Amino acid sequence: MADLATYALTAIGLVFFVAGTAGLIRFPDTFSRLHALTKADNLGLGFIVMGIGFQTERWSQLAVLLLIWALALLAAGTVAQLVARAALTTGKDE
Amino acid sequence: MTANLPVLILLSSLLPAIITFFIPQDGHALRNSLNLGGAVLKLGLIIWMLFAIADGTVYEASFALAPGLVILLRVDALALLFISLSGTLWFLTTIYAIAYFGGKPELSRFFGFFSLCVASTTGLALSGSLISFFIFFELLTLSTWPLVAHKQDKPSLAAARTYLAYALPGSATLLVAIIWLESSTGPVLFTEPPDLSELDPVSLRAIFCLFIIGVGVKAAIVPLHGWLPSAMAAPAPVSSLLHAVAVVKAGAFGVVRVIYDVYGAENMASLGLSMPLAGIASVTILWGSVRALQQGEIKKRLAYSTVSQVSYIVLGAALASPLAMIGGLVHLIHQGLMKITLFFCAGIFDERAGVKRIDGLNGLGARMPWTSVCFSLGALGMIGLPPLAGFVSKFYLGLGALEAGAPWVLAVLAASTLLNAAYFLPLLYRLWILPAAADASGDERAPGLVVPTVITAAATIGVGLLAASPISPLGWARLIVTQGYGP
Amino acid sequence: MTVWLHLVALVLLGSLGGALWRVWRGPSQADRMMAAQLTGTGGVAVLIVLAALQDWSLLIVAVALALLAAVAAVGFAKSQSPDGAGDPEEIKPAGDWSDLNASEAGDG
Amino acid sequence: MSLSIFALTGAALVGIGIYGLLAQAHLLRRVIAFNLIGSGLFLFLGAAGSRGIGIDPIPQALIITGIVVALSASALAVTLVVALARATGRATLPDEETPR
Amino acid sequence: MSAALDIALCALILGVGLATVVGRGVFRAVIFFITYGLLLAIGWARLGAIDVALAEAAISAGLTGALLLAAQGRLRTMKTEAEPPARARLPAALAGLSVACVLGWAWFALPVDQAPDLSQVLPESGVGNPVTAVLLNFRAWDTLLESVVLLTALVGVWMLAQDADWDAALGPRFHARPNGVLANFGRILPPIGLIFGVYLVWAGADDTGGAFQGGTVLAAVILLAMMAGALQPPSVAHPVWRVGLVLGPLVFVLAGIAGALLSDGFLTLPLTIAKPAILTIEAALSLSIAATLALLVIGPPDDQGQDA
Amino acid sequence: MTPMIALLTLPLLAALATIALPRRARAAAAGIGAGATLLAAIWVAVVVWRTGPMDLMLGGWQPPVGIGLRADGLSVALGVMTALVMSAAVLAARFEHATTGPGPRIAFGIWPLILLLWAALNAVFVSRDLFNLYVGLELISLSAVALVAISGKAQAVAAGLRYLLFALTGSLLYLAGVVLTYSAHGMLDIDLLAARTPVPTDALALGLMTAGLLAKTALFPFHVWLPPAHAAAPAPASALLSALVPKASLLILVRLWFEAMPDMATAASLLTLGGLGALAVVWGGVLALVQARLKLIVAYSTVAQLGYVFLAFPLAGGAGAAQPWSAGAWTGAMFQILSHGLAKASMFLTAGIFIAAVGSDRLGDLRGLARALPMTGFAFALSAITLMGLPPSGGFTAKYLMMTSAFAADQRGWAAVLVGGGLLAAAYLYRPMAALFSADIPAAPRAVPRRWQAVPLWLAALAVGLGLMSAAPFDLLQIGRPDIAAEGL
Repeated sequence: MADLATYALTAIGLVFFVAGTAGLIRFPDTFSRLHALTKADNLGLGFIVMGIGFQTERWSQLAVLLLIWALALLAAGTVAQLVARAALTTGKDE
Repeated sequence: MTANLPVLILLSSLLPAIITFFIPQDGHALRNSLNLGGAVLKLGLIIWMLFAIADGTVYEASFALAPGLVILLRVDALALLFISLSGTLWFLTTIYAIAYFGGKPELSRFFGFFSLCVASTTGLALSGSLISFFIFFELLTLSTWPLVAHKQDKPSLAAARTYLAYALPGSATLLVAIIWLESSTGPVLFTEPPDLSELDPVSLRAIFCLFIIGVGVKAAIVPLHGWLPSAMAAPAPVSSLLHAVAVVKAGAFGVVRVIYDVYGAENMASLGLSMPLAGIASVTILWGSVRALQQGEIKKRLAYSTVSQVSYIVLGAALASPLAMIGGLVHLIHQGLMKITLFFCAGIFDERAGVKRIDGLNGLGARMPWTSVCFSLGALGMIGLPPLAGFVSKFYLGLGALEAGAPWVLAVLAASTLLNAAYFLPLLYRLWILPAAADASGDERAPGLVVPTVITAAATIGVGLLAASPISPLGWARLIVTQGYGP
Repeated sequence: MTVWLHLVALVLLGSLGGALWRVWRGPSQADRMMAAQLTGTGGVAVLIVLAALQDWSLLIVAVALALLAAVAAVGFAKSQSPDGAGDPEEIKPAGDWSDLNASEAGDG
Repeated sequence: MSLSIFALTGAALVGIGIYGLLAQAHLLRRVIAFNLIGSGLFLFLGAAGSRGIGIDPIPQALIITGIVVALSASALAVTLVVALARATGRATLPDEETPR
Repeated sequence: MSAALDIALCALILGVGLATVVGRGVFRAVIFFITYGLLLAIGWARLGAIDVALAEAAISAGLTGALLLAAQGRLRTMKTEAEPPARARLPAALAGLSVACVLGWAWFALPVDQAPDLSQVLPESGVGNPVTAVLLNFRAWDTLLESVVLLTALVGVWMLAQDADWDAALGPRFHARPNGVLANFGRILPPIGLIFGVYLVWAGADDTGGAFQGGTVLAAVILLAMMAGALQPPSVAHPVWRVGLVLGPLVFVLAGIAGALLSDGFLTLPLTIAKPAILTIEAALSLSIAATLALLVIGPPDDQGQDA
Repeated sequence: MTPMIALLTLPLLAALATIALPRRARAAAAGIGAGATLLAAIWVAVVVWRTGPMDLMLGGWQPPVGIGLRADGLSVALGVMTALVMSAAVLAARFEHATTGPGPRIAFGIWPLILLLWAALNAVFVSRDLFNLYVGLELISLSAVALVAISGKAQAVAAGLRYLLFALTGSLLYLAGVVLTYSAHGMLDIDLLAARTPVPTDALALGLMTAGLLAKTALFPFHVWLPPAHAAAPAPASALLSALVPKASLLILVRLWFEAMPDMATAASLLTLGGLGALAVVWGGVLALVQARLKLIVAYSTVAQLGYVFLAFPLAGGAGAAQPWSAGAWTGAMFQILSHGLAKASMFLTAGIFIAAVGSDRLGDLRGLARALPMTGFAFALSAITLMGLPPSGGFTAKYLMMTSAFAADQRGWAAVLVGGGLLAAAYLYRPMAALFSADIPAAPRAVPRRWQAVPLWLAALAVGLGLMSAAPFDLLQIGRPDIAAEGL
């Protein structure tokens, strides 16, 4: 049962990751790429975390997994904001 | 005491040298008494040792710097000969120099290096091994350089640079020779001739060449003499010291040491080194005289004369026969006395009459009789007029040449005598015969300058007149040769 | 399960590679920075998978990565501000450059 | 097998770093190249240290020390680059410095 | 499968490494280098060297990126002349290739594993984590010197300040929009990071972690707080910070001397007190490492833009 | 054991104190630390002299688990030389600061950097662990780079950066060798490694470490960083950089080739090292000859002077180690390290005094300065004598020993290098000497306190004294030297 959940959840996670990457590669401009990416990879990481969560041996490990996700979300949100703003002020590579 | 005496003799000039550096410029009394005191002390020690050596005491002191690098101070008869000369002339030159410089600047520096120079010469004389000889040889270079440069004007600095440019490669060559030799024979002590059988004749000849080049720079053997005439830019006391006692004599002394205490007369002959060196010495004798003829400046003429005269010593050593060697050794002393007299006089002419060039000497004999008489004595001695000092040397050299089977040397001696006369007699002619110029001036109210000059001039007569006495330089040279080397 | 997790990790690495392609291409600095950020998240994911595969203590590495994931981007944002020390939010997005100095002077 | 992969990767990273060091003139890139070389060496050492039955902790300790040392040197280097750029307007060193 | 994973990982590492050194663009190289550190951390994880992975992750994610990006930004604002193109590519490539080949040969020429057997001595070290045992006990002298290396680099960095700026606060004057995203982030994250860093130090004795890893995380947190404007960087003259910088090495040296006085020799830790002693040293060390690393990245005092 | 701990920790503690203490106490702390470390260095030397090499197993762990330190004759000789130079530099820096007022930044930084450098040098001198040596080398490099750049001038920053690049390259090459060595043997201790059977990778490891150390030692052709770096630093720092810093990497080279891996030394490799040394002597000398600034002349002279030391490799390394002359060649090279250290430090400190007096070190500006600063001029001349290798200085003893070995080993080419190098040194040092001692009256030089002038004079006198009293240092250097060949002298 737990293994099954892991298979499923990690698979979904992978889909999000791959989709996010595809968006990162395919989308035409910086902001749409940003958009695709933040959404996709945070969800992807979430599903991976949940999937692996079913494999944990101790509660503490699960807690750590959730902490990781929370931290990643916090970072991703902040970074997306900041980089997007920065992108407005600077142009292309010099 | 037997170990301490050589060290004491060394210290008698080394300590004053070091202390003098720290005496302020206006500390005349302290500086003068220190230097004179050192000189007197050294003379006293030398006299003491003279008597003790005659009793057969051996003086030896050594201390190791590193394995194989041992400073050995040892008094033998040859060392004593040289040391007596340098001790006596140091004393006289100090008196002369104090009078000469009066209140000129940088006196502490001058007298410091002056004493250091004498200390090096003393150490050189006392050295009992090749490596200690080298160390003092090099110290001598270093301590004379500031003396040559002392005036710090353009010619002096140029002369000092030339001096180093000759002396440093020279001593480097000497060092190579020493190390090459010692790498096969072990440390060379002058008391026991090294065993040269380890080395093949080609190497031995090569090493000998290096030795002669090394010491020959200081002995001003042609073509290594270039520094000496330009070094006359130095103050008169320095020139006196350089030409009579310290540098050129160190070189000549080195030649004697190498030939008699390292190679030995027999090896010289068997390796075929004797005649080539005698040939070079002869060339130097003639070349120096010819060049002296062409000089219009008194000191320059004297300088070339030194080039020529010092090679008498080399010639005597190179011929390697006992009589020639006596001639060479005695010339070591005699030339010193004569040449210092001449340079003292040249200094007095310059200081008291402002005369630097030969044409300024006209008629000075009447105005400056003492100096002129001394100068004449020195010049006649150089020419070899009996019974003055130079005659004795030339006489023995000639006999030695015959003994060594090299009669051609007589021709060299004759030619050299003629040339000597040719470049000295015109000076005497000017001094005594030609009338003085209208604006000529000059006086001798400088006892500090004149008295030492008179003493050395008197000595040139004395050593000639008393040549037969056992304590004369000639007697001493005889003793050295018969004791140490001769048949 | 082990094989699957290996596969997951492989795919995640592949996706990382895609993100790296964007880092290479750019074209804007923000693009590169953002793509690097994605590799960070992907790396955290890989580490989580590896933790299940190898050793649960690897989670602590993932925590460290997740915790510090934003530092580089914050540094980037700072370096993009005119004085290298500001905050992109201090500048009005549509604002023109002339009032930049004024806004900074107020904060300085 | 796996260890060899990592060791060879380490060796290749050293090579890549050397290329960067020689080919790139910009000093920041050279600093990065230094770090590549260092990390390549560490990877090699780490792989070598994992060959035994257990993992040898000594290489790990050495590597941690090495990483921190490399970071210190990089920080100093980067600050020097900034200082150089401030003073001369360049982030490269002239090819042959002829000091006067 | 496992090998495939390793090959893929190593391919990525190599690709990223290559991308940092080829092509134009300093910024791109810097960004690639940041991701390089991340991949390398995964590589260390694959090798089972968790402590190294942790150190690598913390340093590359937390410090190197900020350091290089800030420097790159400074160079840009100073209008440094354009990056020259790569030169002598072929010789450089050949040199790199040959070195790589030689090292590759060396790998296969190595004799079988010769690692010393530590199983006898590990129990005497007082800690359960073998890496910590090596760092803080067996090779404590290395570690002590290393903490001094950090301090030296910091003093060196400070020496690059301009004289006029010397009394100013270290680094640029960071500011952020009050209650903006950055400011908030700078308030939320540091407490978590603080706890995590302290945990790493404490857990390092028996588990993954240690003074360097903990110190690095703390440093990154301090750096973040400074960049977010939550914590003002001190000036050089700040006494508390200066004492903090030297505290770790000082405690270390004093503990070493105490070992010489009270026990068998310099840096000797008797088994009975080894663990508390190590923890004490680690605590002080991580504090100093955190302060030093953070200030290293912040840079010398720089009275913003006076010169730009 | 206690004196060794003191030697290692005192400079470290003093450095920490100078960082942590408030402004007023810093210089005092540095002074006290320097004095205490000097005493500790002498203490260690005395103990080693009396009782032989001293071992210190850190933490009580024997290698290969722990790190072993050993103070042998060479370590303590270098330790004492370093202590003397360091103390002189600290004094000179204090006097200089009292005269010139260096500004708060340098007044803060110079003390910890000097003391950290000192601590690192001491650590390297006694370490027997290859990786520990790496950390020590890095500590030396970083503090040295900081000292180069401390003046803040553009040229100094560029020189520091160039130096750092070379130093890092060297460190990495060395590290590569260490990595290979550990991978092959699982140990890093020099003595343990010496007992191991060589494996194929050892040659590569030794080659890499050697290349790295050569870059750090600035051996030709890796010397380009050294002159600008040493010339850019403030004088007391230059003294340390030139006199001490290259000696650390040189010492490790000596340890590697003579102690850790003597079997790996092939004739060709030894010849290469000696040949590079010879080229360094010539090239450094020639470049010193054409410089217009005193500090650059002195810095290029460092390149040349370090070259001599490498002549010991073909003379005493590899198969030559068993020969009777190897002791002479090896000891001569170590004498060169010691006497060059003292003389070169003295020379840079005199340069600092000249700069303080006239604000420049161009030869044209130094004309006639010896009249205004006779003590300093004399100090310069004395150290010049040592560098030229003229008797009775330490430099002469060094050259004499090496030259004797060269002839004994029938490798006379090296003797030619020694002689030619000495003459070149005379030539390039003559120019500053001639300028200093010329009759020109310098334009109102600033007064320099006599106590400051005395500092380089003492160092120069020590360099000469090393030649006059070379018997004791000679014996000291033999203590703990592996495989002492029968005294071949």
